[in-house]
Amino acid sequence: MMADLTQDPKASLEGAPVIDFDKFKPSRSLIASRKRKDAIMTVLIALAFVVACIPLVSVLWTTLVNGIKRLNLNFLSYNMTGVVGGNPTPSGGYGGVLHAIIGTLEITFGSMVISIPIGLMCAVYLVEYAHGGKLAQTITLLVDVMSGIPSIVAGLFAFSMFTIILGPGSVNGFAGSVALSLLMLPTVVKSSEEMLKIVPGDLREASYALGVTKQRTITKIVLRTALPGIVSGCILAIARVIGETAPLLMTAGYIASTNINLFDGKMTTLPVYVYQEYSKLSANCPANATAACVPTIPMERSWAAALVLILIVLILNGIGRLVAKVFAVKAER
Amino acid sequence: ACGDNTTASNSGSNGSSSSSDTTSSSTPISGNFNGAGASSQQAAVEAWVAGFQGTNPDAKIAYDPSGSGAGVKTFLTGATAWAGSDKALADDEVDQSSSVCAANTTAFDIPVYISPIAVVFNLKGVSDAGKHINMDATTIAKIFDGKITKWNDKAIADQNPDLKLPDTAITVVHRSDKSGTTQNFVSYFKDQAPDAWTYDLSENWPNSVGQGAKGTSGVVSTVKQADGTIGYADFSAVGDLGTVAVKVGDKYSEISADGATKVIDDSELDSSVKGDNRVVVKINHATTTEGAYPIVLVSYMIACPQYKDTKTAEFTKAWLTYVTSSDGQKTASQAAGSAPLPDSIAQKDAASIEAIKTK
Amino acid sequence: MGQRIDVNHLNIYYGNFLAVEDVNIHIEPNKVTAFIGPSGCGKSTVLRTLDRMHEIIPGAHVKGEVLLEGKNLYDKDVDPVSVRRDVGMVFQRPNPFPTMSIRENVLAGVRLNNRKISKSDADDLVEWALRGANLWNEVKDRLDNPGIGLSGGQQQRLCIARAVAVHPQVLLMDEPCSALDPISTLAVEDLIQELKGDYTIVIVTHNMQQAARIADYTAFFNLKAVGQPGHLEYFADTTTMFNNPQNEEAERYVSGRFG
Amino acid sequence: MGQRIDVNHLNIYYGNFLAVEDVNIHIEPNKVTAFIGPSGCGKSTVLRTLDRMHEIIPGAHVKGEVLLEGKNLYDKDVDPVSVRRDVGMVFQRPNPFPTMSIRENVLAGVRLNNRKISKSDADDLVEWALRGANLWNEVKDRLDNPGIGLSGGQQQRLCIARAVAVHPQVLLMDEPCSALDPISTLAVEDLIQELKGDYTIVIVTHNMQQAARIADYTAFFNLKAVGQPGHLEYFADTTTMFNNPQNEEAERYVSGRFG
Amino acid sequence: MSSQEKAAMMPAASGKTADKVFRVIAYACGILILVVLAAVFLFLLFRAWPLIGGDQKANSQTISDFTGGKASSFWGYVGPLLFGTVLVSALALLISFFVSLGIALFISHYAPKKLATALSYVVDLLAAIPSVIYGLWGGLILVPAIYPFWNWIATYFGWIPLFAGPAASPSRTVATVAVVLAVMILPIITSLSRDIFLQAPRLQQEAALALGATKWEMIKLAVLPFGKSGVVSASMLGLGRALGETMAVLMILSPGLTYSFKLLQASQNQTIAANIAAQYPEANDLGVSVLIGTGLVLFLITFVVNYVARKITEKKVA
Ligand SMILES: Nc1ncnc2c1ncn2[C@@H]1O[C@H](COP(=O)(O)OP(=O)(O)OP(=O)(O)O)[C@@H](O)[C@H]1O
Ligand SMILES: Nc1ncnc2c1ncn2[C@@H]1O[C@H](COP(=O)(O)OP(=O)(O)OP(=O)(O)O)[C@@H](O)[C@H]1O
Ligand SMILES: [Mg+2]
Ligand SMILES: [Mg+2]
Ligand SMILES: O=P([O-])([O-])[O-]
Repeated sequence: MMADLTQDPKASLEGAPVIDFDKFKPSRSLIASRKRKDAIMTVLIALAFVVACIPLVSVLWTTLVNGIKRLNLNFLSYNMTGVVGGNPTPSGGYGGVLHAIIGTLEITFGSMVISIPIGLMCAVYLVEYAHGGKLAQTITLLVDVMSGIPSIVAGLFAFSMFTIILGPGSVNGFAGSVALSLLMLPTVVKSSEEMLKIVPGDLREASYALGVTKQRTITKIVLRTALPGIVSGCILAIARVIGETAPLLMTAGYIASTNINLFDGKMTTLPVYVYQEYSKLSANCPANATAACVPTIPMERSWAAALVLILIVLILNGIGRLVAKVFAVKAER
Repeated sequence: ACGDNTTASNSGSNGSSSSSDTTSSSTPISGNFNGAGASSQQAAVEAWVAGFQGTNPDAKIAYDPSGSGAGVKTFLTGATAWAGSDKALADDEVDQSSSVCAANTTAFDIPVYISPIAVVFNLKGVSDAGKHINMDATTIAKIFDGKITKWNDKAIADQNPDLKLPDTAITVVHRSDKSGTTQNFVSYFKDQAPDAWTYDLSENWPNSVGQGAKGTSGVVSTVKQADGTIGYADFSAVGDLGTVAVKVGDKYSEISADGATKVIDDSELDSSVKGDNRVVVKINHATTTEGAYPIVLVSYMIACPQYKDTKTAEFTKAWLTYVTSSDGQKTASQAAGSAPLPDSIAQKDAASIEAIKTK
Repeated sequence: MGQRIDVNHLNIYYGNFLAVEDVNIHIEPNKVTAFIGPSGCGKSTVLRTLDRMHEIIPGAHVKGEVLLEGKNLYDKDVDPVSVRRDVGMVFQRPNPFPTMSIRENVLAGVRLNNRKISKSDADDLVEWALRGANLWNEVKDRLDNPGIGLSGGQQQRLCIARAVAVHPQVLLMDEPCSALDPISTLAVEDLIQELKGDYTIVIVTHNMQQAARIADYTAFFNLKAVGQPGHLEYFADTTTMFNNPQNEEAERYVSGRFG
Repeated sequence: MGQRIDVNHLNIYYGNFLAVEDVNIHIEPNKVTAFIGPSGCGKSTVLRTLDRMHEIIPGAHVKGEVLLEGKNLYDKDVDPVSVRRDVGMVFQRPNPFPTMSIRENVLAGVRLNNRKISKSDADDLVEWALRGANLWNEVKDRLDNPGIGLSGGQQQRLCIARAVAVHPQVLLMDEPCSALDPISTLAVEDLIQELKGDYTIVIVTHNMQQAARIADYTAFFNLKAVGQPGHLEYFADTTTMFNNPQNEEAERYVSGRFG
Repeated sequence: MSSQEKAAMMPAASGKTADKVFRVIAYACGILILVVLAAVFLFLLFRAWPLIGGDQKANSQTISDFTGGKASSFWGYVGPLLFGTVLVSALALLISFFVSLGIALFISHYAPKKLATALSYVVDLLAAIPSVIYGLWGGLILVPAIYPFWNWIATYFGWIPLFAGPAASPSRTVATVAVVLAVMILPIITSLSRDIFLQAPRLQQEAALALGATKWEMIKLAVLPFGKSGVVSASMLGLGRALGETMAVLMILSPGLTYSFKLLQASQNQTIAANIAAQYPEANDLGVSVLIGTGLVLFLITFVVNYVARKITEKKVA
């Protein structure tokens, strides 16, 4: 049902070449091969998904199955002081992660406080003030580069900085916050930048046209409109660093008891706790020990803490979504 | 503080501290005290802290198992009261310590934790049957140097006439990180099989044979993961893996805490070390004492004879006293499977601890 | 030559939402048929069912028949991909492929169908299509420049050339001029007049004069209220529609525009 | 009451590119002046110089004078922020603030400027502005609903209300109806007719009938070629412009539109 | 009209100062980024200085102590580490790149909407799984599980030098680590690519379909070209993550210090980051300097990789 070869050349086609459309007609085999290719790609793409699911599901499943065993209220409400070998503590548990949860939250909060305002304002600079000048290009480039800084280098940096400035041996939660904020910063800048960019220029103009100053336009219109996106970006940035281990081993150290002072003394975080318990691998039970002594308890604690960490990330995500929803741009038409 | 497990008078259901006469201080210690260092001591220190707090409930003690090197480094900055280390202080570290210890005194180290290092293996039909393999130092050294590659090698088979050894390839598993365990392990070869082991003594594994794994936990889990593996690890981490019985004199000696105590008891102190009050053991790998197990890790605590702060001095003295007491040693052996200090060493330790000035 | 389209009892859904109800329309070959009506009445929606573009929206589906020269497009054995080859479409906003040159843009559809085209055949085809779209003289010297470098009106004509190059029987256009300035609009309108010799053309427009200027037939769609399905209110030849509509709603709409 | 605008020898630049050349125009108070012309001739650009919105674009600047009741807007001591308070602007696409309710949108100009306003004053202002924008009856029961929940035409009128609420002397509109359907367009056109009692209105449109319908004066901008600066070709009262233009280009453009 | 007029005409609080202050803060924060990066570089350089300006004999002593005598110069030490780092990360990227694109396309263009939303959520969540957990999982679950597969590869593809056997058992090898890293960076690349694919202009996609393109052809015509530079930078982010990954490598890889491509054999390569973590706890002052020196090299490498990638994407866009 295709081409008609005998058509009248019309005015505008004067001088146009006469086309034999049969030449361009798809051959039957080509149509079939295109269909086949399409089907193959569909299968491959679905397959990629399935293949990727195997390890990812396995990771989650392993953590869940191994972690659930020791995850209980006692585990969440005690720290590791007074835990000896595989023996139960007086409270009937086997030690817990309270100190690590507190440490994780404080250190992460510390890094948020550092990197979110700076990152956000940097994004404001890039989008609202710089207009792609030389400096802005350099900054954008360096932010990209910064997002590639290995976490261990961030740890080394914070460690070097604190030992150089505060003297050797200074280990505290805040040094950990500094290391983490270095890792968060580029994510915050990039995601905020993206979010600010998609705020329609219309809105800025509408605001300027009402005689509103630039600062108020930015804070009250642009940032407000971008808020849900900025929040999710920040949550993503937090999730990125909350599981960091190596830099915190260097900067915040490990302690069995609860330390609530971010600026003084060592602080345990959940990933470090997971790692420490993994390093113990097993606990000793003396020959005459009762059944209450569990030699495998460190690995069990390790998995349980890993599960707690995932749950915290989950909760954070939930909060982020909630906040984003509350501040979301009101229903579309 | 928040979330502490009530630091009970004893360390669990079958805890042991019958009396606390050994900690002679009449007034209980209070305050916050920090230590850092060898991860090998971690389990023992946790038990000691619990035990110590039984009599000194107001003392808050934190130990960061950051590693011997980091522990000594931190100690030398004055940030910690003591350090745990798998090896004795080096000369320059002794020199540096005078800036941390008061009145130009220098730090000293005393053995507090002795643990046998097991040569663990995983071999179908042998280790899962709960059997040991007998080996002499040369055989072990050759295996770990990649010179013996099959489990049914003649050198092994000759020493184990009762075992049916399979034709499985040997996979050596060693520590990949810098480790005191490694150094203590290979120093056994250097003494007992110098021809088979020609590498320099180091905390890093010297050859590229087999596989490396991070930490004792890494070695143990790697050994567990495949058939035909052999590695070395702290006795407490062995679990249900097979262990090699090591030739001592004419017999093969299975690993045991007592065996480790025996070899230390049979060892001399290194009198050539720099500085005062130091108790450094030269492990006598050549011991022929019946039942002795010669591959041991001796781990030290490092402290100052004088501190700038009296409270720290009081604490350190009481702490070390408790740690080296028979009570403390018993607690550790229950919690960490370590070998109690032989009396000879405990006495030397006590003398050094006595030198800590608290006034 | 253009083909005839017959739409019978067509109900169009977005998920469960019935967007357009019971459309019956007969579109003559080689004529221009315009769809007009207030916003949201379903003009675009109906248009997109004519080449099965509707169903690419998740959940979107239809009930009823669309016959192209008697063959139901929605028969089970019909491949939507081949339908779209026979029925070309031009969109509201010009959408050349930004990574391609002008030449490549024109050839994009053809290359899908036949990968081995000789250079001279391709050159001929590009010239033919661009001449057909009234763009040849403006761009013949810079065929290798990127398509998005053109002005809006030129881009829209490029899109028409791209659609024409696969030699469809029917050409659907959804408000092809609404993003264009008057001069470009004129160029496109002229082009439509010329193209109808070869194609059946259906055009959606919210510009009633445009419909009056270029269409042979006009379909007026309407909807009773927002949220209600749209429907075809009145269909007539263009002169009747604008001068003497036999439908009250249509009259109000058509005259309101000029009011 | 509206204010008079006099533009003298205005050259408008984007960076080094002279976009519009030597504009001289006198805009009468309380009248509607329409800007027409082909795409790219600089209608929007000129319009945006009238409230110093032009200079928001990096590198954009002007040479020449714009006198608002005799006072040059481009004098050194004039704060552009306050100019924009006196000269309101409505854009092509309705752009209510998406995070705000209808009420908040109307009050945005007041609130964003940190001015304190009592609740009852605010209520009065909202009602007054919405009535002025011919929207009050449609939305009075749902003032706390989001502004973007309205239809396109309603949104555009909301934007007009928002502009009116800061009580400007002049109202600039850049193609305010081009994104709207005909019915909404009519509503906005009616509104413009009513507003001119209070404001001086300048409107850009590419729809010549619209200009013919609503404007008192019409300015025809043109450009010689793409890349050349645009200029004001012809300025006249609307009747003259559309029926009897004294300028050849203008005549061609105006009649071409209807051609 | 008077009350409205009043409201409208009330003098506005002058926003000029606020405007200026805000602007200065924004500028300062922008510049701070430069300062921070410079600070990272300088502090690392300062701490690594003994390596450059210090006693070279002590340095080589420290290094040969680190390596059990296998290397004694800094470059002899960093060289193989650098090689290992790049090898492992490049492999990880290679594995995860296509899979990530597949999943991203699956979510953006193939999966039904509900499934896609759920998947997006899961992917975002997976991107946040801490690396220790991947380390635990990799070291304890994957290593024994994957051995038969590697063994099969080594048996049948051993003639390819990369897969030269015998496959190490347990598989604490570069290949296994690359798989784990690939799994780790997969969610990151997926999530960013998905965002970009979702932004691919509908118009062009419809244009392609309207020309009679199949779905895959449509993706090739209108989605992939649009997403190209975004996908490249997503991959670079993934690569950066892989280059710097510490714990997972530390807990899984059996390290070695050779320039070797034998992916299935143990003790061939080590990465800089894992090496720092392995040596740091037991290192003395000079040792720490050496390690920080290697960290500085890693920093410079990630810098260069990102810089180059960035320049490439810039050119493509232009
Ligand atoms: N993707 C979609 N999903 C759900 N509903 C849709 C979608 N697109 C359109 N609709 C609905 O279908 C109806 C018809 O819309 P359509 O876009 O066809 O109208 P139209 O007449 O083309 O309007 P306009 O002149 O604004 O283009 C409207 O109610 C609209 O809300
Ligand atoms: N932001 C900008 N940067 C640089 N040049 C611009 C910018 N905006 C417009 N121009 C140029 O200024 C000239 C006038 O553009 P303007 O948008 O004012 O025209 P217009 O008459 O409003 O056209 P339209 O009818 O398409 O809106 C054009 O040549 C255009 O390319
Ligand atoms: Mg439409
Ligand atoms: Mg304009
Ligand atoms: O205690 P280690 O030195 O063997 O880690």
